[in-house]
This record gives sequence, C-alpha cells and structure tokens, in this order.
Amino acid sequence: MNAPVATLPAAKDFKSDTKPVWCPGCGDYGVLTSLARALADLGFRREEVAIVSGIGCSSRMPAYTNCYGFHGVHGRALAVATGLKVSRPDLTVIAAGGDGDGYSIGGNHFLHACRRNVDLTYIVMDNHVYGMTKGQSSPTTEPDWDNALTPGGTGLRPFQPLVIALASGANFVARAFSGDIIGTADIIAKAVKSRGFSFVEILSPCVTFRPEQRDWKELARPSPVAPTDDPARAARRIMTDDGFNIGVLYAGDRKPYQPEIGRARRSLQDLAEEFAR
Amino acid sequence: MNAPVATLPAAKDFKSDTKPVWCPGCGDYGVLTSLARALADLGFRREEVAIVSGIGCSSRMPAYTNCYGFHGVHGRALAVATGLKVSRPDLTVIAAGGDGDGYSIGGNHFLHACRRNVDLTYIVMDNHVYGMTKGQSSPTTEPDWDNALTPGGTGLRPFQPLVIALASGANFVARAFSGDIIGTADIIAKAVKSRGFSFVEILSPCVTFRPEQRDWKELARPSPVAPTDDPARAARRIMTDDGFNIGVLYAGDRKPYQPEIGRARRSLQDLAEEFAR
Amino acid sequence: MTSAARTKASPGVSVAMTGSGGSGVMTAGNMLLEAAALAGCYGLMSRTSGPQIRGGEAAALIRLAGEPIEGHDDRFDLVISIDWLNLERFAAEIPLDSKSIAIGDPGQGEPPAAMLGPVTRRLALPMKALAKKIPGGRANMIALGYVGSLIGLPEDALAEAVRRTLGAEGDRLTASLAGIEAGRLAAAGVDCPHRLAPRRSDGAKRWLITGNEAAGYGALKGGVRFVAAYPITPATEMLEWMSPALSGLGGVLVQAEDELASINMVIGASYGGTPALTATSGPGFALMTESLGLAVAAEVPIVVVDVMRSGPSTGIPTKSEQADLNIALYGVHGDAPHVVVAPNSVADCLTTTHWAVHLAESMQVPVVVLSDQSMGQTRMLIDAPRDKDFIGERAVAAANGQDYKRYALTPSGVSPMAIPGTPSLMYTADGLEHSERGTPSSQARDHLAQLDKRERKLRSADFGLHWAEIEGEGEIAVLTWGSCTGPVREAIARARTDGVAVKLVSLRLLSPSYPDRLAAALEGVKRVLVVEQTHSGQFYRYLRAEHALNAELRAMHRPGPLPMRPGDIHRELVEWSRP
Amino acid sequence: MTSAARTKASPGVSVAMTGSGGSGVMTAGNMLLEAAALAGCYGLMSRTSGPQIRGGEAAALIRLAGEPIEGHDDRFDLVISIDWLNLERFAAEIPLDSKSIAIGDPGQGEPPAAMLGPVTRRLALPMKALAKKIPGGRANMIALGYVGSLIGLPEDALAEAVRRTLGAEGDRLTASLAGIEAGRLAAAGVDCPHRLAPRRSDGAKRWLITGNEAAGYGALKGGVRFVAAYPITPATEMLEWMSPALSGLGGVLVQAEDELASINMVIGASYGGTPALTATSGPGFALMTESLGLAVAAEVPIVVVDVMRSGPSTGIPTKSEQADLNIALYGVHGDAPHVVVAPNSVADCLTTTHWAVHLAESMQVPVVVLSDQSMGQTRMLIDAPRDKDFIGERAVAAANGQDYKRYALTPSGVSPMAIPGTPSLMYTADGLEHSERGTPSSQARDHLAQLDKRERKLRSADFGLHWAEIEGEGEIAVLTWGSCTGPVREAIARARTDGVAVKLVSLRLLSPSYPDRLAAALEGVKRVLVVEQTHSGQFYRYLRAEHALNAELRAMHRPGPLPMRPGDIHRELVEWSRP
Ligand SMILES: Cc1ncc(C[n+]2csc(CCOP(=O)(O)OP(=O)(O)O)c2C)c(N)n1
Ligand SMILES: Cc1ncc(C[n+]2csc(CCOP(=O)(O)OP(=O)(O)O)c2C)c(N)n1
Ligand code: SF4
Ligand code: SF4
Ligand SMILES: [Mg+2]
Ligand SMILES: [Mg+2]
Repeated sequence: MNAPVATLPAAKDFKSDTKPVWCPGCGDYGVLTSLARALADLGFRREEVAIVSGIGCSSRMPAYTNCYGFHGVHGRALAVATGLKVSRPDLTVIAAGGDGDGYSIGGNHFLHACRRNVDLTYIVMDNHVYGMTKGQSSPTTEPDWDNALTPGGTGLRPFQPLVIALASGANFVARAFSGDIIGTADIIAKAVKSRGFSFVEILSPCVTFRPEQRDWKELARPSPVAPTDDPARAARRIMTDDGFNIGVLYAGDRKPYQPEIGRARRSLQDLAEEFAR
Repeated sequence: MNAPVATLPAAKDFKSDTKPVWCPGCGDYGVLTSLARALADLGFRREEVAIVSGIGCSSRMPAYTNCYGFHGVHGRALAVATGLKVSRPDLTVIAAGGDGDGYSIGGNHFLHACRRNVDLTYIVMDNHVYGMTKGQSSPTTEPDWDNALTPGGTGLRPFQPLVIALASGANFVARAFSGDIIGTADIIAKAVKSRGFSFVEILSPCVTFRPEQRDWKELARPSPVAPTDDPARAARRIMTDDGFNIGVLYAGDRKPYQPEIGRARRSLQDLAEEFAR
Repeated sequence: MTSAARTKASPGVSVAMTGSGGSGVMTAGNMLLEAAALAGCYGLMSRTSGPQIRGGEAAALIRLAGEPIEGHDDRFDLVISIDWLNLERFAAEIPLDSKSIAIGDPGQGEPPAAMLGPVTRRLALPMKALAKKIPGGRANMIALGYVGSLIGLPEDALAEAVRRTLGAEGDRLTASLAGIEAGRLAAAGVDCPHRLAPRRSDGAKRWLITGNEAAGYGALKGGVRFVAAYPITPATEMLEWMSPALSGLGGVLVQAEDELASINMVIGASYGGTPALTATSGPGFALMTESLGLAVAAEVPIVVVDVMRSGPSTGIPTKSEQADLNIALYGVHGDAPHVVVAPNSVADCLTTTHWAVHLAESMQVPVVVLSDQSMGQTRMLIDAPRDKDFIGERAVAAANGQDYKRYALTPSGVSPMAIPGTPSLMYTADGLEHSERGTPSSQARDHLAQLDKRERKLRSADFGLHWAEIEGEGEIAVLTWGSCTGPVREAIARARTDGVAVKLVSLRLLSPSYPDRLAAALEGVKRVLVVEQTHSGQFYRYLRAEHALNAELRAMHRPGPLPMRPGDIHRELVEWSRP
Repeated sequence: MTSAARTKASPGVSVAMTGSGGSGVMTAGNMLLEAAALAGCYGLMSRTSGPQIRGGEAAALIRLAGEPIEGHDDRFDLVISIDWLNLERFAAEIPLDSKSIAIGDPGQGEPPAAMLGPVTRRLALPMKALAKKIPGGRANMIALGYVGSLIGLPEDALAEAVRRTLGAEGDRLTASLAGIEAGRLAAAGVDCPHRLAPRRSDGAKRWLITGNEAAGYGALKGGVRFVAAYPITPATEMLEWMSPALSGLGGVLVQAEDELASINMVIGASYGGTPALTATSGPGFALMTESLGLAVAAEVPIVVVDVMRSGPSTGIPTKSEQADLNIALYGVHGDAPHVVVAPNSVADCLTTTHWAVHLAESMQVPVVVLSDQSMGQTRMLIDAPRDKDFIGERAVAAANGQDYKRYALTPSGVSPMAIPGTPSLMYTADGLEHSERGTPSSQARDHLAQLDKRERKLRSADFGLHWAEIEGEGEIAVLTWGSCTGPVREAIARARTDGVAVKLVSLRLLSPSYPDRLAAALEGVKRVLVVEQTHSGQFYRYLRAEHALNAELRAMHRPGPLPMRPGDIHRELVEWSRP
C-alpha cells in the first residue's frame, strides 16, 4: 500500500484488504465496487478522497476503501463531512451511510446539508430497514412491513428522501440501484463532479432482513426522461414515479457554500488592538 | 383560578396572570391572544388542553396560558407532545415554538412528526431570527441578513417550512400573521379541529432584532385561492408565492397515528406463561 | 490452592458449541438448555459471534448445573465444533484446560492448535457424515444428541426439548429427532467425567428468560404502559419483547426517530400520567442526558434502562462492560439529583426494573437502570420470581380549592403532581428554575429552595432492604455491583471451601449514595475488595467520592469484552487473605 | 474580626448603577470603566437584568481599584438608581450596608425599603430634571458625571471615555459631555468616603476584555482556525467575537443546525488537520458527549468550551454556577479519558484556552474548557497578557514506506496522525474499538491495548507548571478552581491582615487528576477548605474520588446565581483557624 503511486490507481486499488462484515449477497458490495470504479474513472489519487460515515452495515464503507476514511457515530456523517470539506476544500469528500443513519437519527443534518449546499457527495444505501440492528423499520420502510419491534408494521407513511432533498435545496439528486454496477458508478461520478451538495439514493437490498428486495433487480430501470434543472418538476416526477426510476433526476447550479479559507487579512496582533487600553 | 368552572371559559380565561417576558410590540402577544380566542371558540375547558414547547421567546407560550403546560428543552417540543398525545388521546395537545426551536435544532422531529401524523397542532412563531439568544440567523433568515455571528449573513438558502411540512406528510398546513388576531384565531381553530398533524406557521415579528418586520403588516394578505387537498399543488403554490399569502393552504385526510390505548387483551400472568418451564 | 480444588468447587458442566455460519449451533444450544430445564437443572446460555452481520462463525456458551448458577465458569468442560472455521477468534472466550474435552468432526479439518493447546483429550464425531444419512439431517442435531448424552441429560428430555422448539410434527422434527438419536448412539460407551447431577425435583416452577426480557417484564409489572425507543444493540431485544406485550396490556411502544425523541416522548407520556420507560445503550444514553436533566428539573418520573456494552464511543456493541457507571451517575449538567440502580443478575433484572418504576413514580424523578449486555442477552433458567410489593404510587394532586403549587416545598420534597385533565390544577412544568408555582425564577432563594427540595426527595427516601444484596460474614468483604455479582458470589463460595470467610455486598442502589447503610453493612470488615468491569475503576472512584469507608480498599477492575471469571476473583481473595 | 476590619482590607470602590428599561445604565457603566482605565485604575463590570428579553430593569455592577482585582466585593459602596422600578429584584445581588450610599432621583418615587434598609446615607440627585435642561440630555450621563466625580475620577478621564465611546463629534457627544459636567457640578462639595487611589502609572499596557473574548483570543493564539457552534447563552458572545476574527485570520466559523452537528463538524475539521473548537453551555454540552467519546476513541483533538450557567436543565441561563464539573469529567459513556481544564480568572480565560488547544493537539484528545458566565460576561481591566509558549504541535505522520498504523502502541500513547491528502497513509479513523491499524476489533487484547494507550497519553503527559495556581504558605489551604479563585484570593488576603496564613491552590487541570503534584502542593498543610460554586459539592467529591489527601477537608459549596463573596470565605477561614 505504500509504494509510491506513479500511475493513477485503478478501480481495484480503491478497495482495501479489509474483509467486509456484510452478508453474502448484500447490495452494499455492489455500491463499494461502483464507488471504487467512479473514483478511478474520475482519475483521483486515493489520498485526495475522504469517505465519511455514521453507523450501520452500509456505514462500514470507509474501511473497505483505500481512501482516507472516517467512521463516526450514528447519524452524524454529514456534520463530520461538512467540517472536513469546509476546512479542507482541496479534498474530495464523500459521505456514505444507510437510510436509518441518514433519514432517521440523521434527518436534521440531511435537511441542513441540502440547504447549506457544501460541495459534498452523499450516498445513501437505502434498504428500507435497519440492517445492523437486525431488522427494524426505517423511515423508508413500507407501513405494513411486519417486524419484531413494530409488529404489523409502523403504519407510517414512508419518508421520501428525494423529495425532501429537493425541497431542502440539494443541488444534485439521483437514484441508483446497487445491482447495476456500471450505472451506479456513472451516477456517483456525476455526483462527485457536480459542485455543491449532491445526493445519491442507492437502492441496495438487505438480503438478510428484506430478502424480497432481491426482486428489485427486476424493477429498477433507467428513468425515461432526462434530468431537469427545475426542482418543482423534478419533485413532481419523483412523487409520481414508482420509486424505481434510476438516473440523475435533478441537477442544479446553486452556488456551493465555501467560505474563503487560509488567507489571513489580519494578524493576532491586529486583533489584540481592540482590547488595549 | 380554582373556582369550579360552571360555564365554559372565555378567551381571556385562557390567559394566565404571569407577565410575559416578551418585548413591547413582540408579535408573540398577538399569537397568545389568538390562541386563547381559538380555544374559547372551540369550547374547550382549560384542563382539556396541554401546550408544549421548547426554548425561545416564543416557547414561553405555555406559562402565559391557563391550560396545562410543558416548557421543555430546546428543540424537543414535538417529541414531548407526541408522547403526551399518543398516551392521552383524550387531551388536545398543541406544540408551540420558534423557527430556531422547530426548524434548526428541532428539524428532525419536525420531519418525523409530519410523517407520523399524530393528532397534534404545531404552531411556529416564525420571526426569522433567534430572539432569545439576541439575534442570530435562524433557518428561515434571509441569506444576507447581517448579524454578529454570521457577519454579512449566512449565505444560505432559507428553509421552507411549509414545503417541507407538505413533503413530509403534514395533514394540514397553514400560514398566519400574528398581527391579524381574528384571522389567526380562526386558522388555529381549524388546525386544532383537523385530525392528524396540523402545522401553522405564524409570521410573528421580532421587533427588537428584526425591527423591519414591523412592515409585515403591510405585506400579509389572505391567500387568493381556496385550500387544496393535493399536496403537490399546495407545494407549487407555496413555492411560487412571496411568503405572505395567509390562510389554510392544504388540508388532507390522512389517517392519524393513534395506537389503541387502555384496553388490555392480556394480563401480566398471560405474559409470564411464555417464560414458565 | 490448586487448580483441582478450584475445579472441585465449581458446579455444573460448561459446554461450548461452535460452528461457522448457518451451522445451527444456537438452535442446538437453546435445545440443550430447554432439555436441562426439563431435567430439573439450572443453566444459562450466552452467544458470541464473529464480526459478520449474519452467517459468520458463532458459539453457544452453555453452563448447566443442578443448583442455581449465575454466570460462566472459568473454563469449559466440553467444546464441540461442527467445523473449526475461524474458531481461534473465540480462544479468549472459551478457555480450555487439560481437563477439557474437544469434540470435532474429523471431516472438517484440523482444530486451531493455539486454542486447543492444553486440551489432552479429543473425540472425533463425524457429524456431517452422520447427518447425511438422515433425510434432512443436520450436524447440529448430531452434536446435540452427543453432548446431551455425554453430560447425562435424559433421552426424553432432549427429545421433548426438540419437540417444544419445532412443534409436534413435521419433517424437520423427524430429522431432528433422528439426529439426536444418532448423536446419542455415537456417545454410547464414551466415558465423560463432566456430568450433571440434577438436585432439584421439588416441582417448583422455573422460568427460562433473558435479562432483557426480565427487565421488560419487570417494567410492565411496575406499571409502565408507554415506551418510546430507538433500536440499539444490546437493548433492542428488550424493546422487541415489550412491544407486543405492551399492546396486549393496553399500552404502546413508539419507535422514535432518535434517542432525543424517545426520551422526550417518554417525558411527555409521563407528564400525562402514564408510567413510561425507554431503553438504550451507551451511545443512545449519551444523547439523552440533556433531557434527563429536564426530567430532574421538571420532576417528571421516567425510567431509562441502559443495557451497557463496551465503550467508549461505538466500542464493541456486542460485548459487555460496566463503564457507563460514570455517565449514569454524573452525566447530567448542573446539580441534577436522580436515581441510578443496577440489577445484579438475570433474575434481578425483573425485580430491579420493577423497583425502578416504583422509585421513579414515588419520587417523581428519573431513574436509570444499569443493566448490561451479559445479563441482557444471557438466557437463563431461574426460579419463578416471587411477587415483590413495589407499588409505584405517584402522589397525585386533587383539586382542593387552594392555589395549586406544583413544586411546593414539602418536608419529603415530593409534591403532589397534577395530571392533565384535572380541573383547576393547570400548571406549566418547567426546566427553567422556578418558584413553587412553577413560574420561571432567577432568584437565589427559589434556586436554593428547589435544589434543596430535589435533593431532599432522594436523601430522605427510605430505600428499604432492596438497596443492596448482603450475604455472609467475614473480615474481608467484596463490594461489587451488577453482573459482577454472580462471579463474585461463586468466588466467595470457593473461598469458603478454602476456609476463607468473605462477605458479599452488592449495591443495587448506586445513586443516591446510601452511606450510613453501607457503613453499617461493612461494620467489622477490615478489607474490602472492590470488583467491577471497567478499565479505569469507575466504581472504586465512586465509592471513594461518596462514602467514607474505614476498611482498606483494593480495586479489581478490568474492562470487557471478556466476562469476569470467578477464578480470578477467587485468586485475588485467597491471595489477599494470606497473612 | 470586626466588619470594619473586613471593609478595610477590601480594595477599591464598588458601584451599582441601576434603572429600568432603556435608562442607559449599561452605557454609563461601560464609560465609567473606560474612564477608570484612562485614570490608570483596574476594574470590572458585570451586568444583571430582570426576566424581560429586552427593556426590563437592569444594573451595571462595577468595581474599580488602584490594584488588580478579580471579582466583586461583598457589598456596594454606592448605588445610583435612575429610577427605582423593580429594583427589589436585585436586592440579593447588590448587598448594601450602613456604609453604603444610595443616590436616587427625588422625582422618581421612593426606593424599595427592604433593599435600602441598612443604608443610612441617601443623596438626592434630580437626574431627569438636570438632563432635561440639556438638549438631548440623558439621566444616565448625569449619573455618570456625579458618580465619577464622587469617587475621584479625573474630569478629563470621564470626558475622554465618553469620547472614545461616542466618537469625536456629534450631538450625542455634546449632550453627553454636558451631562457629565452637570453631574460633576452636582457632586461638588458632596463628601464621599469611597474614593479611588490609583496606584499604577508605570505606563504598562492593559486590556479591557471579557472572559468570553479572552477565551476566543486564546483559542486563536493556540492555532484554532475552525469553529462550528450553535448559539447559547452565555457562550454566544465568545462565538460572536470569534466569527469576524477567524475570518480575518483565514479561518472560519460555521453556524451549525444544533450542537450534535457543531461538535461533529469540529471533529471533521480536526480530522482534516485544522485545530478546531466549539463553545457552548450546559444544555448544549450535554448534547455533545456522545461525540466527545468519539473524539476520544478516534483520537481526534478538539476543544470544547463550556461557559457554565446555573443548572440543571435550562436552569438560569444568565447566571453563573460551576455545576457542569461532573458532566465534564464523567459525562462520557465508556472509559473515555479526556482532558478538562478551567481558567481561574477573566485574564486566565485567554491563557488556559490557549493551553487547551496545545493539550488537545499534542495529545490528540478532546479537551473541555470549563469557563462560566461570571468570567465569560464580566468585562475587566487586566494587565496585557504576556506570551506563553504553548505550542500546539500535533504529531503528524509522514510517509516512510512502512505500513501505517494510525493507532500504533507507542510508549507515550501518542501516535503520529496522518493528515488526509498525504499519500500512502490512508486509514480510517474509527469510534469502534480497533487494532493498531484502525481495523474494527472486538478482541480483548486490542480493547485493552487501546484503552491502555488512551489512558497512557494522559497519565504520562507532563502538564508543566500551568496545572495549578499555587500561592502563599500556611497550615490551612484553600483548594478551589475556576471563578471561585478570585474571591478566594481576596479572602486569603484579608485573612493575612488578621494574621492567618493561608495557602491558595487553584486547579486548572481537573482531568486527568494529578495526584502527586497536588499532594506535593499540599505538603505540610493540615486543613483544606474546598471552595466551589455548586449545590452538591461536585469538586469536593471529585477530590475525594481522585486524590488521597492527608489533610482534614472541609467543604464550602453553594449554588449560583449569586457570586461567591470573599467575605463569606474569609469568615469561614477565620472561624476554622481559631484554636
Ligand atoms: C446513538 C445510536 N443509536 C442507535 C445505534 C444503533 N444502531 C446502529 S446501526 C443502526 C441503524 C442502521 O440502519 P441503516 O442506517 O439503515 O444501516 P444498514 O445497517 O441498514 O445499512 C442503529 C439504530 C447506535 N449505534 N447509536
Ligand atoms: C441545547 C440548547 N442549545 C441552545 C440553546 C440556546 N437557545 C435558547 S433559545 C434559542 C433559539 C431561539 O430561537 P427561536 O426558536 O426562533 O425562538 P425566538 O426566541 O425567536 O422566539 C437558542 C439557540 C438552548 N437553550 N439549548
Ligand atoms: S444485514 Fe442486510 S444490510 Fe446488513 S450486511 Fe446483511 S444484507 Fe447487508
Ligand atoms: S427578542 Fe424579539 S422575539 Fe423575543 S420577545 Fe423581543 S421582540 Fe419578541
Ligand atoms: Mg438501512
Ligand atoms: Mg425565532
């Protein structure tokens, strides 16, 4: 891992030698592969990229890549990523995690990250379940999904991440499917390239607690229409599709939040003046 | 206060004798008057109503009414209100607070309360500022509003509470203006009557830190169109209006979340059976 | 003190059943425990597994005995591996010695040398091959039949245990029964020194229960009818057990969006008059402390169960430790007197959580229950619990024509609480400092009066006999708490056989401190060994801070993830008791 | 010990200027302080106000002296009220005695009897009437001129102070200058025993600064270039001062959506290599402890300033208390060694926050700075700070061709940290327990090794001389911390004039505990008075838990909102020193 990198790394070089804890067949393997591919396609060196996450099966992602990684606490990935990117605009920062991490405990940061529009990419591996804690409803779970914690289902309307992202100001909104490695890599690459806050919701089956999600591969299909830069139109489309239209659904050009960093106009001495008597 | 109430209380009876800490001219006085009026108009007795809040100038509301009140910690009013209502469906529960309390630190509970659709009314006194902490930007503040903490303004796109409420599933969405006592009382009354989660955003000027908001009385006007039950249409309308259309903007009929309470089908003894060997 | 003497003193048989993903060792382990129950034994089972979310290597760690036991032994008598894949991961969790017997399938490769090093006796059992002969047969059932037979469990108890698990008929049942029979036959003639001697046949009822279930049941018994929570290992099973149970009782469990919401929902429900609880583990507990302070200040009774896991931060979510003691005692900003209690066994999870509800309700205070992963997730055969009269009565205000003062300065510190809906007692509960009426106040006299009142509630309360478990006499005492109590008790029993008399004092009540009672309990004790499962000695520091103990103190603390072993405590005791 | 002797020992003049909403007492108070600075005096001013958000009654509490002072006196020499409205609210905050002089406007009604009870001398000053005679004149300027003149501030210092505040010209300036002149004339011939005796004229520079500003400046000096925070009283002004300062220095302050976000943003920035800080108060701090544990486990240096206010819960947001000590020390779940330091004066807010950054960076650990409302919001004249060589150097890893181990087990416990962007050192920082490389691990040996390492960083560090302030000698010592230090120092000085020698030990380093140093500092001390501003004696308990002190201990603790008064401490000392 320490040989000086003369040529740019290939996709496989973005994967670490740590064996994932994921179940065989978990959708997150595909996301890892797509992510590695996207980073290679974009011509990054590994040290230029930082991957930040919270807690959950999907949040294990950073350690399985060979970039800089941060595996923090549940729900706070976007806050860590924001602090990192604002203070280190030279890095490419990607936050990654699950639907529980991002839409339940992390919901407030999701809202405000979309609004703040820092130049980040946020990848959510949505499996409509809490995988890591062994199968409870997440905000995106169907209201009638039976499970031990909420027998018969929560009865609650599923959270609509793409609509909320649009309504809160995300500058790039896409849906991907983990089974489609190349398509997902392409979407991730576009998201990373897009300036401002880019949100990629990836349908990533939990084969253990939601085995029926294996059927997603039959359902996922490319979005029939081209991306729009009108958030209202994008929202309407998303609200009326069946949740399986794959592709970039909205791409805007709102200015990212990036305060100027590193150029001092004053010295500590200057600041002291105001106190001197 | 302890004389047995033979007749139903009048609006003034819903106000307590505690003197508000509010600045002279603060919009929240009007909200208090409207709320008292709405409760009287609806024919409530004072003990049937509980008013729950977080922290902020506006969150002082409960103590100024003569109902049951709960003044909790910053940002958590909706969680307290949810626990109270779900366990005591016989009470009328109103959560009240400010834009900082509700959309910044409390943003996640806002999202999930809309989604959960418990039969609550949520009143936000939006003054586009943190009043209590003496004048910082809130999520609804204009991006270029200069203040000490973010000189020159935050540069961030304002949070759109009504759109987010709709997108997350609130069942009733309205905008009011604190200067219009009767209109606001009417909207609050409708919100309380509507089953499920009702959200009332009240423009309530902070005369101390946002004196220019005194002009709101010139801008606020009744919404030119009747309420709709189509969330997408409501969202479009709100996104295109100038923020000063007053009235009920959306009224749906989604079933509230209210698990059955108080009827035991099993005994502790029954439960013990499963452990016995 | 020889190791033989130690072994002699240690009751029962310890069995580890291991295998890689899907090998069914947990099913077999549970059946073994059920069979032991049917045979009139006591026993327990805990689980361990590799890092994989699902399907990795796993081990069922079982101890069975004729008398009540509360934790694992120092070592295992038998280890049976359906395959040896990745088993070395469990080396530290399954200590083996020269008396241990290792049973493996000769068709499944070599056992990891490092782990089985000291084991001198190995038995070969072709589990896969035997299973193959049975239509639908599985190796785990062969292992079950074999082990059950070796340790002397009656044939019919095993068969009945299988039946209870799988139902009265079906292909799986047939195959399983055939499997255990094949295992039993394979064991015929194998001599095994590790055998059960069931002592009990008094017909008294027993329960098979985990600490998490017991805590849930205790809470319901205490009157809890509202729970809001967010899933977290290892508290989730408590919640998953409670959810349907609550709805059966006319209560409800709400899954919250996060822990900030869950504790505040619980506060809202309790404010409304419903006894309410949330359960979590360290990371979630940390998120609750701001609102725990609110419950203190506004005097809203709630119960918060922290099923501790190894920290700090995310730490080791599946393993036990007692290191949330500090945050439970001291993790609230400001001077915020509240109650912290800890069950000391799986069975006590029931009683102490019930007690916690009682304390919360009667003092209008938040009560933290410190359980831990090892109690929470261990399934154990216990004596059916007797009824305890903890009656969680909240002092409720009734309209009496007088000006209602929610926070009236009563002698006990407890002021009658008005339940919303009651006419003429309307008040606002407040986390701001307040007057007796509840109006916000920044006056020094109100602050002092309310601080005194809130402290008085706890200082003047009588916690009865349940505050500690006190057993035996001796010039040496062990002072401990929580899940260390079982291993300590076992260590003390062993010391007794060495002629060393040791007193046991296990605190259930951690906050408020109860210095007079503890001093009385330690009257005449010269040396106190303080035993806890933390790295930094949190309990030891707490004792020094809160108590003026006259005895010489020695601290024995070690972190998770490995359980405290009776042998280590015993060794420390025996060493220290030498002149 | 007579009260006259006490008064004699107490330097300077204490003035309270009060009035209802909009009366301008704060402006006048600030000008008085500026004038004192120009006259070569030391001084301080704190503010208090009623519950109204804006425009209620308020008081400027000022003490001026020829020598450095650090806190308020026991009593006030002068109280001047522009009107007496609601003044009784401040009775406890403005203690008056028979030597106090009360100045009121005869046109503004009667002063509250309860408050002015002991005052024998009253002066009438028709402030409103005098002001009316001046176009644009205001009563507060009359008061300023009058008081300034009574206590002996030179005329030109007052005028210059007004000029510095209002600018070199304009109507307001003219009116104000006329106002102070009118006040001065009114004071002519009034004899006042409370007069300043400026001692200093050495030309050395002084600073006029609040503790919040000082802490902000210290942080910047330490190298902080990233701040994320959420507003909260009384920390907001620190942030509001830092925001433009940071952007001037090429750093940034981000206003976060809540405290969960702010601490995690800070962790992200520091992970990226930028020294980072957040500031908050109790309720916000409580929300941060989960992530504080993350910073411990992942070894990310951060500084968290808690400007304490009265608790528990929302408590009294505008008043001081030291009761977040417990949560700062022990409020993290799991065993999570971190550093807690506390400045002991307004000036020390600068040095100690600077030190905090140094400690965080050099140990890769979170450091909590416990400031409080009284230091944070008091504006004080201090000697210009000298440079301290705290150089916050983070051990940074450089690519060396070897396998990089982020959490390598070094002798000091500190392992070089790779900064993202550095080739070949990619690693994942983790809050899960981990191996040296950072890979998640649930193995007992990794857990123990990393727990040991994280503890070793703190235990083996040399905290130099800054760990405590130690002054004087004596068989009695006062052990204290934070903002109690000023009043304690003054009490000790008074005791000295009574012939009682008392040693002062004020701890800046609260965690890790530093038992050897403290034992050495207390060598020969027989009795220790422990002074703190908490209700429950948190500091006292902490001392017992962490230290084996040989001396006899006595605890003196009281909650906010009133400041600790030197007189009370002095009385306690003198009483205790009686044979
Ligand atoms: C504060 C806190 N609360 C709860 C948990 C327990 N927890 C760990 S992962 C998780 C949910 C994971 O769900 P998701 O984000 O959808 O990830 P997945 O496992 O499905 O990929 C929860 C609740 C925790 N670690 N921390
Ligand atoms: C956890 C926590 N963080 C911060 C604060 C400080 N605080 C009190 S009120 C408030 C904002 C109030 O703004 P808003 O909700 O808009 O109410 P307003 O005063 O404008 O009516 C803040 C940040 C707090 N009390 N608790
Ligand atoms: S539990 Fe589900 S989400 Fe987690 S690793 Fe397994 S398949 Fe993937
Ligand atoms: S500060 Fe603003 S919001 Fe607060 S009471 Fe005054 S006017 Fe109202
Ligand atoms: Mg998920
Ligand atoms: Mg506001």
